[in-house]
Amino acid sequence: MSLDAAAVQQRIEAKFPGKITSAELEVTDPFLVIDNAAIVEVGTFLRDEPELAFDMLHCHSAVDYLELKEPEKARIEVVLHLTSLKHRHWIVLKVMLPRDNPKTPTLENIWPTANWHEREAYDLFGIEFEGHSDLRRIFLPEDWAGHPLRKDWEWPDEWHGIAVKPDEKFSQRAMEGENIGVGPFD
Amino acid sequence: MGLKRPDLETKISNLLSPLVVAGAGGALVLIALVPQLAALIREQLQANLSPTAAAVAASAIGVGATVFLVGQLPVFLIWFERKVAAHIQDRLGPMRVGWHGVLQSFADGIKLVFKEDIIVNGADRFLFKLAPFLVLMGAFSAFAVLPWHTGLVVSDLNIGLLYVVAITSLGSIGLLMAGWASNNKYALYGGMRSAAQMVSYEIPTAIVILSVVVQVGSLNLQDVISAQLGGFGNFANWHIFRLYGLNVIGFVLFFICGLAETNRSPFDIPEAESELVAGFHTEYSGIRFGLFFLAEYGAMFFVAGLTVVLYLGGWSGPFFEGPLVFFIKTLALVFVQMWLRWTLPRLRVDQLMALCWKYVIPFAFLVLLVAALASAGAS
Amino acid sequence: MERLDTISSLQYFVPEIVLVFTLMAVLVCDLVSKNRAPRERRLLIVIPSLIGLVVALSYSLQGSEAVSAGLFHNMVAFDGFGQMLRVIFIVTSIFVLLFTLHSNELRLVHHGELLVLLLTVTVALIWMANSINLLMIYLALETVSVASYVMVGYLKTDRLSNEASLKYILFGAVSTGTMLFGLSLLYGLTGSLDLFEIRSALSSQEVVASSGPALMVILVLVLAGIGFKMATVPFHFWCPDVYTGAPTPVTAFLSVGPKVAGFAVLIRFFYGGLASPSEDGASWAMVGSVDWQTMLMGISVITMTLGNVGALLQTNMKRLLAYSSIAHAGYIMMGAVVLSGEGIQAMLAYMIIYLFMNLGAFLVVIVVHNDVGSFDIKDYAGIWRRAPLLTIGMGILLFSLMGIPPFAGFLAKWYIFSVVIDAGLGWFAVIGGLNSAIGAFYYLKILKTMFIDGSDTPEPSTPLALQPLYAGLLLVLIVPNIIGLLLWGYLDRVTEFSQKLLDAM
Amino acid sequence: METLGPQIIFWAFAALMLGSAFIVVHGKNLVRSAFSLLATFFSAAVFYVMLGADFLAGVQLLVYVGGILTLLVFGVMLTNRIYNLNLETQTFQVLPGALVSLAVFVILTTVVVRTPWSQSALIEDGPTTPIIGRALMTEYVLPFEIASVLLLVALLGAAMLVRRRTDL
Amino acid sequence: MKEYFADLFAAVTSIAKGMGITLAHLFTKNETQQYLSEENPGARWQSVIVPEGLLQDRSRMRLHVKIEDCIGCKQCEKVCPVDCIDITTEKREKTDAPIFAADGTAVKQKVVQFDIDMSLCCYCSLCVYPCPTECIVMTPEYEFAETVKSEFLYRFAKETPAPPEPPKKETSDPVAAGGS
Amino acid sequence: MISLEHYLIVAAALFSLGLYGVLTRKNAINVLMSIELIFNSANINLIAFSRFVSGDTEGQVFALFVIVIAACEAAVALAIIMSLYRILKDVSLDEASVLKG
Amino acid sequence: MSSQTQYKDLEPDEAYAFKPEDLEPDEMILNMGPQHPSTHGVLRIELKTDGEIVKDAQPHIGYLHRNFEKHAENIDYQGVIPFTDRMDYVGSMNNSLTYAVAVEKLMEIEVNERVQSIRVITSELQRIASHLLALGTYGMDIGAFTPFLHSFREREKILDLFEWLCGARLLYNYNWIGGLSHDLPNQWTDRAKIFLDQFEPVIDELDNLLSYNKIFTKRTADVGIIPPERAVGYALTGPNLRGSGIKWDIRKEDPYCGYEKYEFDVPVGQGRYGPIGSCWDRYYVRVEEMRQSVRITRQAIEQMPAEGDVRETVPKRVKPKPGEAYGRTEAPRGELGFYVVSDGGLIPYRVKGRSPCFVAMSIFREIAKGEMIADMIAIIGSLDIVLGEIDR
Repeated sequence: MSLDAAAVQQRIEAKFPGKITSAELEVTDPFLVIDNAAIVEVGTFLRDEPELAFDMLHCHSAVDYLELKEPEKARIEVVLHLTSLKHRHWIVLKVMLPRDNPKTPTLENIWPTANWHEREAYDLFGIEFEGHSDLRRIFLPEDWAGHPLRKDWEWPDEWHGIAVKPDEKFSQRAMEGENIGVGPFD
Repeated sequence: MGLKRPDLETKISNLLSPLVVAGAGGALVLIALVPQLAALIREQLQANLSPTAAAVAASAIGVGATVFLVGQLPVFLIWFERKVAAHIQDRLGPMRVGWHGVLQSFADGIKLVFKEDIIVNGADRFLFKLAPFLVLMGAFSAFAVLPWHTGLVVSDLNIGLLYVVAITSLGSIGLLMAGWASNNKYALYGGMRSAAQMVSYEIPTAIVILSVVVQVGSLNLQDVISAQLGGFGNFANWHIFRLYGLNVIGFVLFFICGLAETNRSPFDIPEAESELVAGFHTEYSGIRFGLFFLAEYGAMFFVAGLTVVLYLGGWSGPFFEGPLVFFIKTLALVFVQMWLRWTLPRLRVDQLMALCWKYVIPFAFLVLLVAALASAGAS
Repeated sequence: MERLDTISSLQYFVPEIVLVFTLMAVLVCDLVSKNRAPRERRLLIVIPSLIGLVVALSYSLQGSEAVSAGLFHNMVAFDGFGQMLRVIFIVTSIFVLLFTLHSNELRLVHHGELLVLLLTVTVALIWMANSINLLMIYLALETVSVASYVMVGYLKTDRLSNEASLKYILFGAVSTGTMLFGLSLLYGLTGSLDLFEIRSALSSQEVVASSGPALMVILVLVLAGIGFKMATVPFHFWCPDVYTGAPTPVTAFLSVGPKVAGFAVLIRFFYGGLASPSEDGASWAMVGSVDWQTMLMGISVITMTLGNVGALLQTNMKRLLAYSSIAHAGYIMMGAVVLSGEGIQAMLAYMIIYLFMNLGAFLVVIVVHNDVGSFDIKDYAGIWRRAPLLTIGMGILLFSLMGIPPFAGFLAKWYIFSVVIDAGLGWFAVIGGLNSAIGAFYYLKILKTMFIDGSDTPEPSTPLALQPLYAGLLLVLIVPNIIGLLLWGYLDRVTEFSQKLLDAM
Repeated sequence: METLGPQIIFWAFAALMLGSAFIVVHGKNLVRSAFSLLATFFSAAVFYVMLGADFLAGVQLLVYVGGILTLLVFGVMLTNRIYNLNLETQTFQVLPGALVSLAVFVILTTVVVRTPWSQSALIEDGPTTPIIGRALMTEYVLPFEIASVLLLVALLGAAMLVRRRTDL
Repeated sequence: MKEYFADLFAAVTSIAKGMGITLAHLFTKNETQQYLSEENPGARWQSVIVPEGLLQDRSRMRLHVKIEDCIGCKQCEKVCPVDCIDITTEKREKTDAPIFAADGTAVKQKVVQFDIDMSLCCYCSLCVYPCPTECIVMTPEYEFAETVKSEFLYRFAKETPAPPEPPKKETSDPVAAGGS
Repeated sequence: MISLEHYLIVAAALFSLGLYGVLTRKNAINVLMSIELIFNSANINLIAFSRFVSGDTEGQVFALFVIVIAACEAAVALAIIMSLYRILKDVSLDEASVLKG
Repeated sequence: MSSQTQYKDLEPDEAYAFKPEDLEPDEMILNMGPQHPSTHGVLRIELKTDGEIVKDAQPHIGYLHRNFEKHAENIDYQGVIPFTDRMDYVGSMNNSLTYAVAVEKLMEIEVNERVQSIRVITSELQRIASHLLALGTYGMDIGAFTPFLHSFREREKILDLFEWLCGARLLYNYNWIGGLSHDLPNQWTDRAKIFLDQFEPVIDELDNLLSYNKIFTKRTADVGIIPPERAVGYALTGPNLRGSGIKWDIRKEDPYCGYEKYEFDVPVGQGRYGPIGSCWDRYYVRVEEMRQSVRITRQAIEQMPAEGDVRETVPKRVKPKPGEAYGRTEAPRGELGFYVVSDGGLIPYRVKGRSPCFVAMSIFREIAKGEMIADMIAIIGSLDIVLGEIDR
């Protein structure tokens, strides 16, 4: 008994009126935008309600909208792709966060898989997940500067003496006579 | 296009490989003729020297010959194992150095000798250097009692089998030492595992050996073989065919214990490369690593040889007898060891112990019990 | 003494065999009952061990009259002395087994193991007390030691217990190693391991002439091992620590079993190997060229003095009892120096009475600890108001330990002092008497704490929790102390048995 | 020649034994102490061989080297974590201890030298295994059985003590 | 007890089965080939599945530029995901003689630099498709290991026409080459 | 010729070294090793006497039992040390000092 | 620009999750990886061990992190495909297919049937190759070296087919947005059929050599058990989820490339040698999947239209209208998804790769506790991770 996005929206509205701030049902992947404060309750409801039973959070992404032209629309979206193995339907939820100091409650108590996904989002976007059990960087070194997937992130010059910025092209360096050797014979 | 083949190496290997093949053939002939040679040498010595000096010289020659043979064997066995492994896996194996790679082990040996000998920081340098020799000593000194033919043994100890069980424990101390001295946790784990494994498998080994000792009534390896001589076709008296077929179980158990004592697959947990990187020799390189290798293959050959002595009649055989028969039987068992290694996965530590305590030891006791009853009934 | 071979020895060996089979049975019971409820499991373990002990006890009480034999090719002796000791060990073991059942200290997780160890120590004590071969002495002594090391360390999460065990094993191993070295030299001197052959070798004139220093060294070395078991000075260091750290039932056992066995070995070794009996068998004369009598006398004096003086300073009950047991070892040793059958009888009597009073005292310690949770003497304050009967019982036990006349302890001391005086060592008895007087101080201190201290606190007192089993045991242990005089009849039996010992030697 | 060989062996192994024993008792590094016990045990085994006790030599190697030493090394390694490599143990009472043991040595040596040991018999060199085996089954059958009880109890006790804390 | 022996039986049979398989393989034909041997001189992999000679038809190994065909459109430079192509062009003077690529396209730009850094190349072959004159191609040549990283800089732009094969740079000295 | 006294003196030296270790070492395992030295010295004595004095294998049998006992004692001692180590995280004898005699 | 160097200097032990001073006396920290023979790449696992028992395990990833997603924000849509190839470098065909499917969904492109069939054939062959690698290395982790080379022998044949098809052996860049880079060569399907015919008995041989081997089952059957509800909670997909007994396969649930046309079964873990969801179950699901892949490939070859232009629907320039799409396929390691956001430009605004291995690795800590060190290897191997995909 699969449900489409509209049906899901209806059920959430019935339970938590006003918590869906907007919804887009006509696009390729219909999505619902949930109020940041209510995401934990909505998530728990979505997982536990037998009709919905979204037991798998199969994708958790974040998108940074810099929106240079309209700064008031600048935001970070957290996008949750939920699937129900039981009913074989799926839904996309979004949470809008401010670009500066984005904070959202953690979902790891609802879907344990969110643990690492949220660490990833923290690492690459700087979103702070409140109540997360182990919010550390996951890919980058602990002391990396900034969050690279932010649109306004800039390369640091170096990291512990290692040049990390994309240098001028290798061919130019080679042309300037630098012997960029590898291996034991240099 | 394409790279030029290295000419000099080709020439050298073309030159040397016939020599090596011929040498191997010559060695086989030599092994076959060893009893006659030994008699000849003994005669000469006794004629020309005082009795004490003759005895000393004879044992020196025996030690020298054994050390030479045992030193060369691993070189051959390593090549042999690589070829067996390769063909089991549908590969070619070493092909470059010499005819079908017969010189590969020599090349590797030369490489190991000239490789930089790295001792890691924080290692206990003295013990680090000592350990390979201890392991090698444990493996090679056992050969002293391995009889090749009547009277053809370096040291004819009357506690031969006890000596064998005792001296192999030197190896486990060496492995522990290597593991500890490396200042590496993986090495430590490897050393610990090997010691635990060797200590627990010494029990069934001793029991199985005891079952043979009970049947023979002697700890001397010569006596063990002479008890198996004669009979139909000169092989019906082999221990493996006796004791109502229960000795087959004993044979299998001893073979299993031998695998475990030499840390061979499927009991190679001390150097389990997928778990412990390389176990106790993780930090070893160069010739010290080579010594571990020599010790492993020496121990393999020795365990196979001991199995032949205990169960397969030593040098006796249906048509021929002598050192060559012994050598070929042993090689066959070594092949089985290799064959097993390239077939089976590795056991886990607790399963290894469970196998020892739940399966091997009860059956070993069964064999011992029956052997004791049978020999009590006979006497 | 008749030398028996293996098969004919077995009939005299029934209690030991019963005990060995019991311990194996308990081990198996423990293993098969792994998954049962704790209570059921405990029954499965305790009942077979009790049955085994009782059967062994009944066999040893029967005794085969008028036989004195060297069993198993002169490995262990079978005689009256040995049978008496058998009874002592088995009775101690039964008491201690019952002590373990309700002690709060033992959490009874590895109860099966504990009982197996207890049974092993019991049977090994019997072997030790009866050994007449150097190899047997050493082997049995080590068996007792190894098992009791583990028993001391039974509380493996408890730091004190572990430390006590470590101390015990290190001291024990060193002193037994030293003893072993001495034994090896003795073997070299005489060429034999058999005590009687050693005696005859030492009696020969040439050895006596030449082996003085060697024998002296040997005796010093050997005394290290025996002294360790008896806890006599200077091998007593472990004693207070181990007694304090070990679980109290184990302490009670250690204070009786190994100590008694140590004295038995002392008698077997010195009387059997280093002295020759007179014609009538009532006294002995030393062989060899070393005056070991003086040596033992010195040890005895120092031991009792140090034990009593040490006990004066203690605030911990177990520690105090440990020092008290050291002092008692000194008293018992007085019987060993007189070189007569009387002396041995007095020792035996002392040991039997000591069994009752010491076990009783430790049982009170267990009972108090179960309720109060402390071994500190301070915490015994006000026991009188909470459990008057228990306090009175403790009073009786302490008076008995002191050696105050109506109680059995007096009897034991009187007997041993009179034997010493008879042997013409009056000054020795005087030292013993002085020591008893010192001892009275600390026993009285405990009594004072129990009766007087804390009685003026206004709080209403709750009665002390006393398990019925322990109450019964306490009764059984106290009664012989009161009716000590009645024991005279039993002491005759002791005399009778020890007469056989004299025959044997 | 006939006497020189044994003498060389004796003195060499006596030196090895005492030297390694000195490292055992006075070494700074605990693991090295444990491993130098190997040399001590090994030279003791050599002595046994020289004394005609070949079976005992085998047992010495088997039990001491294969069992006790392995156990000791295990103990050292388990109680000293590998990243805590500083195994140096402070010694105390070195001087009194040295004096006492020196005194003991002097006394023992004097006694040993002065005492006329009755060197009556020399056993024949030959396999001792059957003799010892027979002795164990006849004269020494009771010690043999007691030893088995001892082994059982030691095994049981050691296993009980080292079992995990969680089950208590 | 039954389980015990069932386990034993399963162990023995399964091990025996496995050993049978390995023994059989000991005597089957080898699947690997000797790299660079007499039987296989070109070091070409002889596939057992793919018919002989067809395997390398579309091989994407080393890049090669037929520089005389290049019209300097920089399509390949733009499409390269790893930026390993570096092209500099100069407008040809009107006065110069008209040049035509092989397919007849007029060459309007003078390619003064056409560098490919093969150490960066990801062998995706995306540069090959947009090339209007098919002058940049991937060859089946795969043995071009070097010991110095700068040797991987392939410079195709030449004042003089480059020799057709091999497309290796003339000099190993990049400074000298850069001067041209 | 190597005589009985040679062996006895070596054994005495070994015994003294063991005693020295027992008296001076703090680490429990080290003390245990010293005790093993004492046992070994006694064994050398026993075997030497067995050959030179008694002329039978009595001493060897004794030595055999000593080896067995030493093994038992080492096992139990190490078990106790391990158990204590879990509590103390250290095996030096000074640490084990709650019980002060 | 030089302002962003404000990294702080870490203490050396800050790189450890477990601190030496917190350890119990028996415990030890064992650092497994990043250079270790069986962490399948540069994975580092910190183990808190008590002897051979693992008390706790903390995986550290990121050693292979290249920030594929940042790359993707700087290259045009087509240029992303070589990067997707490098995510799961042993299943590249499926990666580029997934990305292509996602962008096609965004651009609403329908590819023709021939392209679909070829995509099915290549992705199923890739699945077989990937599983062969997974199973072979798993055998090697457990200690059997021979199955590894036997499975590599078969894998080489598939790689030969792919090289013949598109010129590369590992990183194909074969699936394009809206089509394929090359059509099938002549005889390709015949040769593929030959391969399939000889491959099926090889699976049985592998079973007898490894899967049913007593030692192997003992090593794997009681180890690393993932109960079904945990598997779902951790969003495991692919063989890892099916090993726990849950029938869930994107090819069935959300068919793409015309998978609905083919008949095949979804194998799930049966708990044949131990509890359900053990390492052996996950392993054996892969073996069964190879059989199903052979079946699918056969059908796809049969049903493939003989004619058709594989670049028929390839857009001249890939410039989707603003919007977002999540495309997913069943990759060898589970559900691979790409969440593509377009702002209407020539380069993607955001590409998020949902990698199955990343998710699978996140459950590791939970199932590793209480197992032995040797089991760590078994668990990592049975999760079949590829670090290129975890770290992206």
